[in-house]
Amino acid sequence: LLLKEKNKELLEKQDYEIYTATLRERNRIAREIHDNVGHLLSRTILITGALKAVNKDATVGEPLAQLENSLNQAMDSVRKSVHDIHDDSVDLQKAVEGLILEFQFCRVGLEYDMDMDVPRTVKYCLLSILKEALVNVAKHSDATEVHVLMREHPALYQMKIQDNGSGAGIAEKTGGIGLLNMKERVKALDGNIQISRDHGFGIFITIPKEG
Amino acid sequence: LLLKEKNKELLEKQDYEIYTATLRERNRIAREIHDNVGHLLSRTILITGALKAVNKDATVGEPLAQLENSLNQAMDSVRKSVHDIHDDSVDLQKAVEGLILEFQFCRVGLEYDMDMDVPRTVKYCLLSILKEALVNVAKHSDATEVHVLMREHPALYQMKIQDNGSGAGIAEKTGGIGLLNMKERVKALDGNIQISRDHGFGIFITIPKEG
Amino acid sequence: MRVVVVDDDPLITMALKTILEADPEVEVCAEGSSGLEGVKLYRQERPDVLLMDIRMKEMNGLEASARILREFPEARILLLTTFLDDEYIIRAIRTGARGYLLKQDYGSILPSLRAVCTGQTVFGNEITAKI
Ligand SMILES: Nc1ncnc2c1ncn2[C@@H]1O[C@H](COP(=O)(O)OP(=O)(O)OP(=O)(O)O)[C@@H](O)[C@H]1O
Ligand SMILES: Nc1ncnc2c1ncn2[C@@H]1O[C@H](COP(=O)(O)OP(=O)(O)OP(=O)(O)O)[C@@H](O)[C@H]1O
Ligand SMILES: [K+]
Ligand SMILES: [Mg+2]
Ligand SMILES: [Mg+2]
Ligand SMILES: [Mg+2]
Repeated sequence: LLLKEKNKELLEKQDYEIYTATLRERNRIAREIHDNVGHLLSRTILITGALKAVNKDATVGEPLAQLENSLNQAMDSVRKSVHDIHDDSVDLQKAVEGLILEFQFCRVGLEYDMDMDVPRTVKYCLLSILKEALVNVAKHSDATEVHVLMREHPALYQMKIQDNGSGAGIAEKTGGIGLLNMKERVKALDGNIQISRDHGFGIFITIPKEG
Repeated sequence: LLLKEKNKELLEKQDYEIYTATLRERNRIAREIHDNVGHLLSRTILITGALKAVNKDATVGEPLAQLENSLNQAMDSVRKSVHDIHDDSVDLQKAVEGLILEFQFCRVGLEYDMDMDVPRTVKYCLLSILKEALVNVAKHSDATEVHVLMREHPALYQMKIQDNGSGAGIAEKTGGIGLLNMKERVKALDGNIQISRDHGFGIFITIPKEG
Repeated sequence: MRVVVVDDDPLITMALKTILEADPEVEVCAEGSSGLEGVKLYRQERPDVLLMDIRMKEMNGLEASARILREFPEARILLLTTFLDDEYIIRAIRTGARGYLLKQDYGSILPSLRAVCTGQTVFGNEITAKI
């Protein structure tokens, strides 16, 4: 049974590692292109601008314009190709939908209402908590439905994960680190986490936005 | 025990997946940059050349030269950032050195003498066998030293992994799939594998080059 | 209008100077190539506007801006960036700089300099509301 858990851990780790390997490589290239090619291109655009500014020869007006145009296109292309320069390029909504899609145990309803610019730390926190919460539903509950709400408010991010299982009244077994992990993660972001066992198992999280 | 195999399989799959995820992302970006930015840059280099050719104004000679120079730098930088456009871009030597560096059990001597253009399938085969062989040394031997030889011959690739342990005479236990895996992999490439238990444990592999 | 230009790429400062000085009203009174020089040149020249790169090796544009604004809260600083999604831009706004500009849109640098002189702010080449 230890092995079985190990197996599960491996699978989870694998997802994560593949994911981060992709990001790592993207970031490496992005950073390089961003820093080097982007810099060189902006330099050439400015030199072209300077040439245009001092130019008195009407015949070179057109090639200079073409040059500038191509350089601007190259710049756009660089930006688009490495379309997410930053690590926080995880599309949170897509990631959440992916998690839910993979979840086989019971139906999951999702209400997603967040802006695009959720900070990276918050994204990781919410994702990993949702992941663990769903694992817990499959492991510990007889729920037939889970409701997930993710909402952005003016001053905070909110996530609610509620199942309709009946076993939530049962006293918490010791030894698990899932809920502890959640608490740690939320605390690290100065957030608040509440567990409710009234109607099924419920997890309520709020994370304040940074001042 | 089935689970154990599954576990190991997972681990191997994980390495592979992480590896391919990285390559996949690199290739995606590489292709995009190559097709788009590369094309645009070469266009601007041509336009700059034309400008230089028709230019009669001595004062713009220098900015034009700077422009050309910067564009060439940008081109080089693009090429370098996405340094290996192709899938078989694993640097086998680096990968082998990495494996050995990570190995803590005992000293490993490496004699590496291969060209750069080892086919991808051969690379994977040799890497995965070396990996398992080192795991085996740590698991089953009391060796204080391992010698690894990788050499390219006119018609074949050769790998030799020899340790100086004393336990190699002991009869093979059943259940392991490490050596079986090695045999399968080598067979798939029409190669030959020999195990020797004379002085420590030795693995000798040859893989013919493709006609 | 007296302008100081700071960028760690001398080819960029040179090009900017040529572009800006094509306008008879503008004088680039000094050029620097690091944040440290930016601070020094600001003190020395007290320009109408300081045009400064964000990414530089020896003290970046943000740190330099912060230092200058501590000493001269009325300083008008416009930061230059290669990409609008530069992670430093958010911090650039917080330093109290009057805005930031994309280098590649050099055509909007002059209008932005003028706008900043009349108390407006510039974000990503958009001239926006008064402070
Ligand atoms: N959705 C749920 N329904 C019913 N009980 C739950 C639910 N989620 C958690 N629990 C209870 O809370 C306990 C603690 O959960 P926690 O995730 O911390 O540990 P675990 O899942 O048992 O172990 P681990 O997460 O370390 O693998 C569980 O053992 C279970 O009793
Ligand atoms: N370097 C070595 N020194 C001594 N004995 C070895 C060495 N390598 C392998 N063996 C012997 O060969 C057997 C078969 O190895 P193999 O890799 O196939 O299986 P395993 O390592 O026991 O299990 P698995 O690889 O499936 O985890 C081992 O059990 C061990 O007895
Ligand atoms: K930049
Ligand atoms: Mg759990
Ligand atoms: Mg083995
Ligand atoms: Mg710079």
